Amino acid sequence: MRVPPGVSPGDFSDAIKQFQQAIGKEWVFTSDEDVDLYRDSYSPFWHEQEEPIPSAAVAPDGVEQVQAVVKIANHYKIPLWTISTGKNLGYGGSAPLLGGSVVLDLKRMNRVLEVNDKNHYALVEPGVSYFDLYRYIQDKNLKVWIDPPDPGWGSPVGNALERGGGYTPMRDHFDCHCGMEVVLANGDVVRTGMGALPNAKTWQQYKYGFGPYVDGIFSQSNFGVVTKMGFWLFPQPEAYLSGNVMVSRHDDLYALVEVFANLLNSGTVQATTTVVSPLAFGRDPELATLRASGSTKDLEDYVARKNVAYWSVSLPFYGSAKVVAAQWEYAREKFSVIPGVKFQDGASYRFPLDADQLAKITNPVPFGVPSLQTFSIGGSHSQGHMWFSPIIPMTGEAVLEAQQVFDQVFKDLSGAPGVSASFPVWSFFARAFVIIYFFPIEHDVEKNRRNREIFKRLVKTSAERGWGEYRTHTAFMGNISDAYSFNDHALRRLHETMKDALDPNGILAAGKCGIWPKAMRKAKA
Amino acid sequence: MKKLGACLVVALAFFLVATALPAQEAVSRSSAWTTSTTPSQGEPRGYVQYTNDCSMCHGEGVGKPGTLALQAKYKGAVPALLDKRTDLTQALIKQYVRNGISIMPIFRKTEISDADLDAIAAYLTRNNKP
Amino acid sequence: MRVPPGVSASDFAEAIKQFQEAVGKEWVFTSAEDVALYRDAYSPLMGEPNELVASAAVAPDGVEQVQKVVKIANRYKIPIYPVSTGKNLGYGGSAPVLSGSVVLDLKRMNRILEVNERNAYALVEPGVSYFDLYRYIQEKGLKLWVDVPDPGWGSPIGNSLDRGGGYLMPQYRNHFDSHCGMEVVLANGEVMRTGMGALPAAQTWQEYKSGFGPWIDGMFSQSNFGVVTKMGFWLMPEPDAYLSGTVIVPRHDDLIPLVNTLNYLENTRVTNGMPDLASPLLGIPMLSEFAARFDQGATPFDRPQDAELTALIAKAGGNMSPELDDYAQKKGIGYWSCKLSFYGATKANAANWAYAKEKFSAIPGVKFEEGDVYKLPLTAEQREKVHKPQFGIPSLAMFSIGARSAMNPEPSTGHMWFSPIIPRTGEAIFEANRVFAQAAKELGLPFLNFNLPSTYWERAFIFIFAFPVVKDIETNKKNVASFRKLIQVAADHGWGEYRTAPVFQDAIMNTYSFNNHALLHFHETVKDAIDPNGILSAGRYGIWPKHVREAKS
Amino acid sequence: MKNARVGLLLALSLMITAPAFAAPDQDQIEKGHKVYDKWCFPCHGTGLGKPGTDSLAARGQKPAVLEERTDLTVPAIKTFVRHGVLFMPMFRKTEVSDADLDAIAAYLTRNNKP
Repeated sequence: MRVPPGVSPGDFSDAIKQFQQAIGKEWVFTSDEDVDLYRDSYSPFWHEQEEPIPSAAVAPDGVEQVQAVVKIANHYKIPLWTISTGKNLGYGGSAPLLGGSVVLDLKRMNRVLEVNDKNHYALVEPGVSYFDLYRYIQDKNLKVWIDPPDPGWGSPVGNALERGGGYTPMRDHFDCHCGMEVVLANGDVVRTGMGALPNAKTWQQYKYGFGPYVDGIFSQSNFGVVTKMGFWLFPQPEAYLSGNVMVSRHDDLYALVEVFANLLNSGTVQATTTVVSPLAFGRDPELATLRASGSTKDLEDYVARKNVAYWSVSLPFYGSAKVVAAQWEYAREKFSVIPGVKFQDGASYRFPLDADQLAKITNPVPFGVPSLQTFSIGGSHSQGHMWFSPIIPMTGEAVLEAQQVFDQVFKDLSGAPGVSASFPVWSFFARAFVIIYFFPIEHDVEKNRRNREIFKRLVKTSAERGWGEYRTHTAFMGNISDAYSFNDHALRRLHETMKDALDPNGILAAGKCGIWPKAMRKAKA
Repeated sequence: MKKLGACLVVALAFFLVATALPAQEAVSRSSAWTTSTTPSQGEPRGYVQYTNDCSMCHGEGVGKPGTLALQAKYKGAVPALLDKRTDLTQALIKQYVRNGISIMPIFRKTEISDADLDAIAAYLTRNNKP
Repeated sequence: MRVPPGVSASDFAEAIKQFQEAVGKEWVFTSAEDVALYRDAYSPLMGEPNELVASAAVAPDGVEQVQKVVKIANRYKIPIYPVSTGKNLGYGGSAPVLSGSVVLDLKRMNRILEVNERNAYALVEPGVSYFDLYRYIQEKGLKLWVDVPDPGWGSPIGNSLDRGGGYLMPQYRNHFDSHCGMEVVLANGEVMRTGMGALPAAQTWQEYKSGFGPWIDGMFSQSNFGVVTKMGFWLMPEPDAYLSGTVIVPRHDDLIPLVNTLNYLENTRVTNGMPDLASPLLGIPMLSEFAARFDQGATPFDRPQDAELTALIAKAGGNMSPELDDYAQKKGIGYWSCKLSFYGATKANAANWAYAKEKFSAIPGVKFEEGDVYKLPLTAEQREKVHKPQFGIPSLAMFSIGARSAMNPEPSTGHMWFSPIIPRTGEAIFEANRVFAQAAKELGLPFLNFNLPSTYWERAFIFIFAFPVVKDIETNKKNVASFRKLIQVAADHGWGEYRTAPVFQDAIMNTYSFNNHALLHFHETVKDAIDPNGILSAGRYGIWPKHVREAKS
Repeated sequence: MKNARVGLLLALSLMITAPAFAAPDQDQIEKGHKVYDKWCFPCHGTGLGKPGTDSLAARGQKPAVLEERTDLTVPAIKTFVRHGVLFMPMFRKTEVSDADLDAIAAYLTRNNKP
């Protein structure tokens, strides 16, 4: 049996025995076979020594059992690594950052505690998946939507805590949460926001409660184990309409993004979309040649000849049928400042969608229906992926600069397989674009090593330009945390101060987002 | 009472023309504060500070609780607009600014410095009879 | 000279000297006369021995000076209490929670560092007021609106940190929610930037809130964990147009479907301005027309002057009464109304309002009144007419509530707000009225027969009751005691306050007691770790430094 | 190790023709159907946006929808679920318990020729 770093085998086996007493023998996993199920299926360290593999896993079923586990871990200084559904693929999956940690698997805590369709919210446990919540709502025939991220098997709690994004107007998942229950490192249970009031009537209706608003520090962190979380839901709207805006010249991007940002900020467009150059993906051999060696002028000529777009953005509108039409009309008016702009009506739906309509939609996620369609991304032979996801300003200048800068990195490092030279920028968040670079994971040590080097280089280059990643795979959390270094890492030092105060034995998720317990910081230094 | 107010405004408009203040100020005093008035534009400092610090409550137009309160208090016996008064003393002005009155709060020196307060007091007493 | 608690006179004198060196002699206020300017003008303890007062005030002009002041305070363990514009009236003004604290007055830090029109945001210092920011935008002719709270002289930073609200679209009117990025001086004197600001060359400090790792910003709201010296805010692009319309329903129980439908429309973002509840029958005015009624010389609580109605209302005492329903039907007066506001494209506004009407039509007997339609920007004439905060224009008009007026010839000297959060349902409004009316009766408080909540927040209601502060100490004492009772009454029903004046901060924090005050203990653990000398805003929002907690117990 | 995995797969495919096992009861198959719908269908089901099905379709030869297969063996199914394959991750016992996995296997092998 593997033993956590710094823990004696005797202590560990005592701890395991106590874990078993606390939550039942069958829910403490120690055999290699069982523990291997907690490996990151998309680990960039596949077949390498560095792959962080847990020593055991414990799966409590309820907040009292979580408290018991945390107290035992504290007693024996056992490092824990919490997962909710463990489906954070591309960002670390169910594996810990620190090899030898005991995974605290909350999957069994999968109760949907409440869904309210008058005030449009849900209260769930961490093991609930988007599929589970969707099914619950369908079974009860409630007229509310959830906002799933691309993969539907993840946890609303876990995704919000990782600050993931979706597609509907409730797309910023951390922002749309309301109220938490957290088990602290000392085993104490706190409720945040209005939940701190016993018998609270508005735990899922008002976020902040009274006094410091602490919820944010439980996201992307290791300060507690979140055991319940509330979410605001979007009531089923009447209709959806999309409209495609296409511009024909390279420099039209500036105006395109400027108008787009205005429409987002004024609430005309309220959902996720992507600004993209269709030129980057066309399969026409002529286009491929132009992409490789043509000038901007050549590409513009190609656009004119083939009657395609240089840049395009597809706008999603949610609301009543007449409103979405009016919004699209207003958007067209706004974009008309760009000479030669073209418009194309897109999909149009009335809700609810019936089974036949749903069956014809490849990606139903923008309509609140969870799916796994996104896993098509790597093709049928993909062995997994990880994401490089920097935040850049919502301006055409930034998009072009990012493209040029990142392309250069790929060129310098003679390219990376599967990584597109151009890329879409996404509006998962209200005010900034996020680029989501796909990195293939292979069961090939050399390729993964190379990809990790490219990844680190991108992080560094990105930081030099003032762009930072919003989230990352456990393998790179230290690198990205290093980049957020204003005033000699003042923010991280504050996080460390808090970590030491709240979790003096450093048992929770060591190393998460660059935050290490005191003892390990010293060992590293 | 409403009519009286209207007469007052008309009377004041005449009064304004007669003073050295810029004509544009007579047009829309109630939103004068919405752009900064700076001494470089040739305005007296007291007028500038009064506009920036007092007129949002004591100015002309709707939604001015200070003006309404003085209207309710004096019922037209003296102008409800402070900058039309000719009976205020500098000591009294300073007293109100530094101690508050009714729901008018106290103003600190980081908000209105002593020098600015001197200027405001000078401005509001500029038409006092000697 | 008053000396802070637990500080020797000589240490204090030495600290003052060092403060003077750090910020300049003229910006350290120690005379009784100057320090008195930091009293809370609306203090319910005014004139009492336990009134919360400062020992001195220091007014730095820049983050380096703030750092120096904090370091000096740490050296001598001087309690300091930051205020931004100090205009948090009704919630404590510029006075500290712990008497004898040195007020750290940030009013001089009043620079508007950036306003970006294209991406619609601002970066400001704490001394900037809503008036200042509005002026700046007007002067530059930018097509941006600032979401302002009722009093325009406050600080966007201070208001946001105290989690205040305004009137525009939901993503703007929650002022803490619409901030993006902070610079904070910590208790150890170090300066830190949050969100993307932690990236030294950050390009998106005001465009993406949470950066990487734990999102810490919330910890600096309603707290005493740091001194915020810069903060970014998302601004609203000036919309194409504005439209309003009012929904009127005839019966008492119609409030329930009225609120349910409103929730649907607001949560699907059909209506995106602050909904405005009123009761034509009971004479409860719309919030947006409240201040204007003073200009019209009317009393704000206006209803048909009819003896029968007055008697019926008195008899009902805030409860459902069939007679009142009958009266409303007979006279054709709406029992409840709700004004909806729409910001957006002219046609979209019209279509949204049409859709809203369709949805409300499920309530039998519902009527609709068309409101205002403005193509924006407003003309000068329109600007005078409108409820300014709904158009992003700061104002002080709301102070008419407490000021001398025709209806209020003997004004108070201030007010304090009792502001519990209740669920966003008609049922909760009824229950809260029943409960508070009963409590008011027992406490002898002059509450109205019925109150309607405000809708600043998207998903919850907030009741805001004004307690007058007067010159008479005994009356204030009685009001403070009543206020404390109401806190308990609210908590017993699962309703908690969202914000309060220093006098009540301990009492309210005590009601947020889940699992033996686990959240407060959590705050205290953080406090002790990041401010071990307990110099920052001791007692603010019920969080006391260790040495004070120990002395108390 | 990679080779070892490939070897394992080969071995498993050889086992497909291995002798029949005890036929599971109908309850077990029905339970398996439910668990399959919950855990497998979102990726391996019919209809659009099913990467598991698409991936198997790209491989060709056999039915792409797992439920239509008659050649899967219980050990092969368990290996895929517990070890993953290509971009399909492995599933933990808190997600799909051993009992659930038995049921899935029973369901997916219900039409196998003995």
